[in-house]
Amino acid sequence: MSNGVTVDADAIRKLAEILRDTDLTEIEVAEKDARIRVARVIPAPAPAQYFAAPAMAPMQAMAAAPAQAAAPAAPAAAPAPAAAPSLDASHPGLVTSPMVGVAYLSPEPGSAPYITLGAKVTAGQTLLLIEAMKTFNQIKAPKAGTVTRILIDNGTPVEYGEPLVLVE
Amino acid sequence: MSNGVTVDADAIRKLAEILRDTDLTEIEVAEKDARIRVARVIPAPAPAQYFAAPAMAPMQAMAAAPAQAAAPAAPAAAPAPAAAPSLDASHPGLVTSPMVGVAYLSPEPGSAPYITLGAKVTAGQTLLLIEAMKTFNQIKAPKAGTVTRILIDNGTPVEYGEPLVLVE
Amino acid sequence: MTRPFSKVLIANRGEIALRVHRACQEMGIRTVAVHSTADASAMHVRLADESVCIGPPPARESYLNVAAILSAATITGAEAIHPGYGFLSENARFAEMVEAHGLTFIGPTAEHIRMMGDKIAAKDAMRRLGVPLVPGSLGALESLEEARAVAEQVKYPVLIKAAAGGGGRGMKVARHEGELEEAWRVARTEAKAAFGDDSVYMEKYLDRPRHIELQVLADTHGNVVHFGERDCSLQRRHQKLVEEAGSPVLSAAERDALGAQVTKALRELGYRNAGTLEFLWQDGQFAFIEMNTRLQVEHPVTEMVCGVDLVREQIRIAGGEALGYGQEDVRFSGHAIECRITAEDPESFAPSPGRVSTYHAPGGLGVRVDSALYSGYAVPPHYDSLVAKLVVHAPTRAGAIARARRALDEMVVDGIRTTLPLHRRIMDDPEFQSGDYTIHWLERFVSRAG
Amino acid sequence: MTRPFSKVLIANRGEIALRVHRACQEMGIRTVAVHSTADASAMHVRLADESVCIGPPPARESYLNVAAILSAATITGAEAIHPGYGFLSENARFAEMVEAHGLTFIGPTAEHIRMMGDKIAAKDAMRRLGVPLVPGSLGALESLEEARAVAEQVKYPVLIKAAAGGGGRGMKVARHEGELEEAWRVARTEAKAAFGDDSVYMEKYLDRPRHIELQVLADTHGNVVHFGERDCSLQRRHQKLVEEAGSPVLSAAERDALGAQVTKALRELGYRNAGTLEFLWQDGQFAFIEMNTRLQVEHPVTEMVCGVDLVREQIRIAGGEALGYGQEDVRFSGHAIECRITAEDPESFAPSPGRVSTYHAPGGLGVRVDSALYSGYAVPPHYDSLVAKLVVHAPTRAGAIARARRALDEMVVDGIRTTLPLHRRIMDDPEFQSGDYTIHWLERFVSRAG
Repeated sequence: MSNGVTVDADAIRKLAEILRDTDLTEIEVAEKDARIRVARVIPAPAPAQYFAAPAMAPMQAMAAAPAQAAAPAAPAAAPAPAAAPSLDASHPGLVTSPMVGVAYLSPEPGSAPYITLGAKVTAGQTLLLIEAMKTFNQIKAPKAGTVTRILIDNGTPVEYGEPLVLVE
Repeated sequence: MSNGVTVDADAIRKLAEILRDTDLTEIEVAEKDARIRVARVIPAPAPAQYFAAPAMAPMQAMAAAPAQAAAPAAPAAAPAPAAAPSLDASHPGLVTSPMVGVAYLSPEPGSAPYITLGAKVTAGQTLLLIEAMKTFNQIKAPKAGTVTRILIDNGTPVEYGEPLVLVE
Repeated sequence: MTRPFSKVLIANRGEIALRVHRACQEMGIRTVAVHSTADASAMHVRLADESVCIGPPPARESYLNVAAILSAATITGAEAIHPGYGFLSENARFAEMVEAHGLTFIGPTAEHIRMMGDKIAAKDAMRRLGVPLVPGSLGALESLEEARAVAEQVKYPVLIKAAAGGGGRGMKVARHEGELEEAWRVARTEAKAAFGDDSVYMEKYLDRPRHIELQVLADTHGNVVHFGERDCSLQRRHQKLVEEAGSPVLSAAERDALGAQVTKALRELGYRNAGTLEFLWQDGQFAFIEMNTRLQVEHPVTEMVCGVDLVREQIRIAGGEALGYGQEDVRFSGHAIECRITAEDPESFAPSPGRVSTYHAPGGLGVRVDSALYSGYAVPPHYDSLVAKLVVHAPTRAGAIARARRALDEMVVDGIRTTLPLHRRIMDDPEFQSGDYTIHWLERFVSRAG
Repeated sequence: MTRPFSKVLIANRGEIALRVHRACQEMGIRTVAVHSTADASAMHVRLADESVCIGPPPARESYLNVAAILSAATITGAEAIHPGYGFLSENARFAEMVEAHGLTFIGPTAEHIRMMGDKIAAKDAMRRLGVPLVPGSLGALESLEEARAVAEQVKYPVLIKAAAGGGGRGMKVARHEGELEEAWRVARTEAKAAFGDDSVYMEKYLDRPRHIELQVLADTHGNVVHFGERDCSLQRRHQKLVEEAGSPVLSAAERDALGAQVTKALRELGYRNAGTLEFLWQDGQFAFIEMNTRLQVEHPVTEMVCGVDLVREQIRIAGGEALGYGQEDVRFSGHAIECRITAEDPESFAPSPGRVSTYHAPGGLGVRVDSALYSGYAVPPHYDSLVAKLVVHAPTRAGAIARARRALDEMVVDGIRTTLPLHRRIMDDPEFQSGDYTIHWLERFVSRAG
């Protein structure tokens, strides 16, 4: 491409990402002789905007709240801050809830928790309990590693697929 | 194409791919004297696809039929072939109907038509009549030129804005 | 199935053109849509069997263009014309020309349109026919002295109104004698400017009235039946926003009594087709204000509580058919509410035309939507801002309000601003829920913080 | 307003979850939606006040996952569970567990669900209670000899059916004695394979019956009221496609007579909540086939002609309220038709899940749409193919058909194939319009060229 145009795909994709994040519709970057301009038409409202947003529901709040590992233990039904840091659900070290129930971090009230932040765990080690239908189900580490995030509080209701613990 | 435009197909395809992947609608890349701009329209569902297509209605057929200058005089209400050659409504020499009515190509039944294909006309010369509310309205040439298309048949109902004659 | 006509031209646009089209299609009648260039992709054009472009965007050159509409009817072979509401629907000259062209005008006679279009003539007629009126002058006031004498008689406050008036222009209140002379002058000046006619008349000014109107159908065989009342008191600048059937303040006996007076009057008048008599109501008393000689925007609430298709009935009547039922066959069931959703900012009421990115209609039991919207449709800036009528029906008024509230929550009109949020606020309001409101209520409600 | 519960969990998905949500919202009851991961962006989840993901896409692990649903109810504090139709709605064990957890099951008692789930027990009960049955064996057949004797008595053709059956499995016709032995063997083998139980029974085979069912509500105070019949004869492979209320073949007197028998029977049984008794009808005779102890898909046609909100009534009954009206208060007005729009090819009936690019619901007078679709929604491949119910109501059957036809023309579901074209064909068909059809009609209609 000696006398053509150099397509800097990385730069364009980066601009596209900024465009998406910022709700802009056009960005133009020029430097000396080079110039990149990206634009997009704001898509027809995404599904999530189609409907009058219901009041933040407890379960939705729950789904968001666990993502804030450092947050003080808030009542389960309290509305979560809108901008809780999100975790990719496909993260390989993420342990998600296999059932609906209530998560407990220690074997019984008042006893020491199964795990703490930074703890080393072995594969198969119990991380927490989920109570469903009056039975307590042990949630075990899928692999050995370090507990880098605990995403729920003791006694939190959890739904199916909800992120619980990150083991890296 | 020594001093023409170099089509860098690879670069364009690469940009097109990025466009598709990123939800952008436009990318422009410039470098020195070269510039590539790719754009796409997000296929917002085309209006025409939204609704069960009604049976081709007479007036719609009429709107399409006149565009075929060479077609044999068909009954006004006969369905027109779907692919009648279209004429850009903004064509500068296009004379469109200023009213709803019935178009007549000659002053009275049996007499010679005002114009024939290839005829030279002067600005203000009568091209045809449109009957509306029992009055006959003269449709005049907006400029001098040659009649290159006659888009309606004698006695055809016409709607507002319908193309009548092309003067070039 | 009866089919009085084989093809009807619909001389209107928007939701009412669609409304008429639906009735025609269900009767097996083919439809001709007319439209301006701005409405080439409008819903009424898309769904009609045939369509004719009749002019450029300004209504004066298209939807009010009588010659173009009659030509369109002629070239398409339509046998009758339905005028909808607005535009040419109360134009007596148009009705005459339609008939002169050998077509049927789906509406009253030109004579009755003309009579009811003259507000003084309309009141004179109704007075003679025994319909209750607001106390006031018996016709136009000849002089300030006469105005003063009438005001003494009916007692202040009084209202001076243009004979040719409408829309609040040429209308002035005098709360006591000291205000009379100025009100007289200003009303006449405004009337002259607005209507080219400075005739004015006087009425007792009702300070907290409701707007209650009665729906009537009359066939050409002397049968006149009413379909009860609609309460249209929720108005802003004389524009109705929410309508109910029946009125929260009217008993069945009061409805029957008013209905009997009105149907008797229209029978004597020889009226035909659909009509609505508008009344002010205060302290149990009705006072006739005007008669609309056409279908009303808010007709669906009546359809919901009576189970009648008013447009179908209009077409049948225009075709010469007899109603085929009497007053005793009209039953009222439950309560209906209509919310007029307009393309306006819900607080400033600034018009908001433009492209509708997403339209999603609410559904389920007791919910009806009359709208010409669709996803991707651009609301043109040239015409009325009404884009959808949400109509709900339920066994009780409280049930209808709850149903309206949940339907409003389901409804999506994105891309433009609409009055949906305002309607949600109204449905949530305890005063509205109590049913205790007058025609002034909404103005105050709107001016409160959102 | 009465509000028997402050929060209800809806143990279902799709249009019926939305239907229950709408009733709850109008009653001021908060809703909890449960959903599989495939339904995270489904309409019922979006509109509910709260939602809980209860499992992966397979219904067995989500919508049939009793533990997950009860846990969801517990952690959200729901007081009652509405099961909708399908899934757990006729699972007696689920109903028991709901009550064992101190929650209210919005439906009949587990005992009645169990009784009606056993087709032989259900018939025994109905026979005792005086409800007409198809002539046949009084319970399971012990031997081929007994089968032969019963067949002689009721006369061929006869039908051998699995006691635990449903969906046409374990069901064989013997047209004459020579076919009996094979029918007996095959039915038993199929029954064993399909239901783990080879008990079979015998019925007279009706060669041209209609499927007519009666809707009933019973409160916990001994009041039982019926809401007339639905004609569900338009079926393909035992799946209903179009339903009507009332039946084109039933007179008001016949409806009253059947209704009286049925309500008397259910009163004696002590039944509670909603229920539907299904009958075959031929030559003026009714024969009970089964009772559904839940809300039916086609309940809206009954709501349209009776002006009743059946889901609201279910919730009120579950809350212990009395109906508050008697049989004499139930009035039938006009005719209603439901078209079940499924995500299937209209000719091959191959499933067609996928993204709906454009969804546009029809509107106007007498049109109701129950659908969880929206533009951009992806119909998941895991569940039932029903995506929308178009329900129309009009004063006459012919009017309802015309209305259905025009509404079908307005309806748009683009991006997937649907049965909309098939419904248009049905509405246009003179035989359907005549009302003279049996449960075999649709199979033949579908097999004709489109």
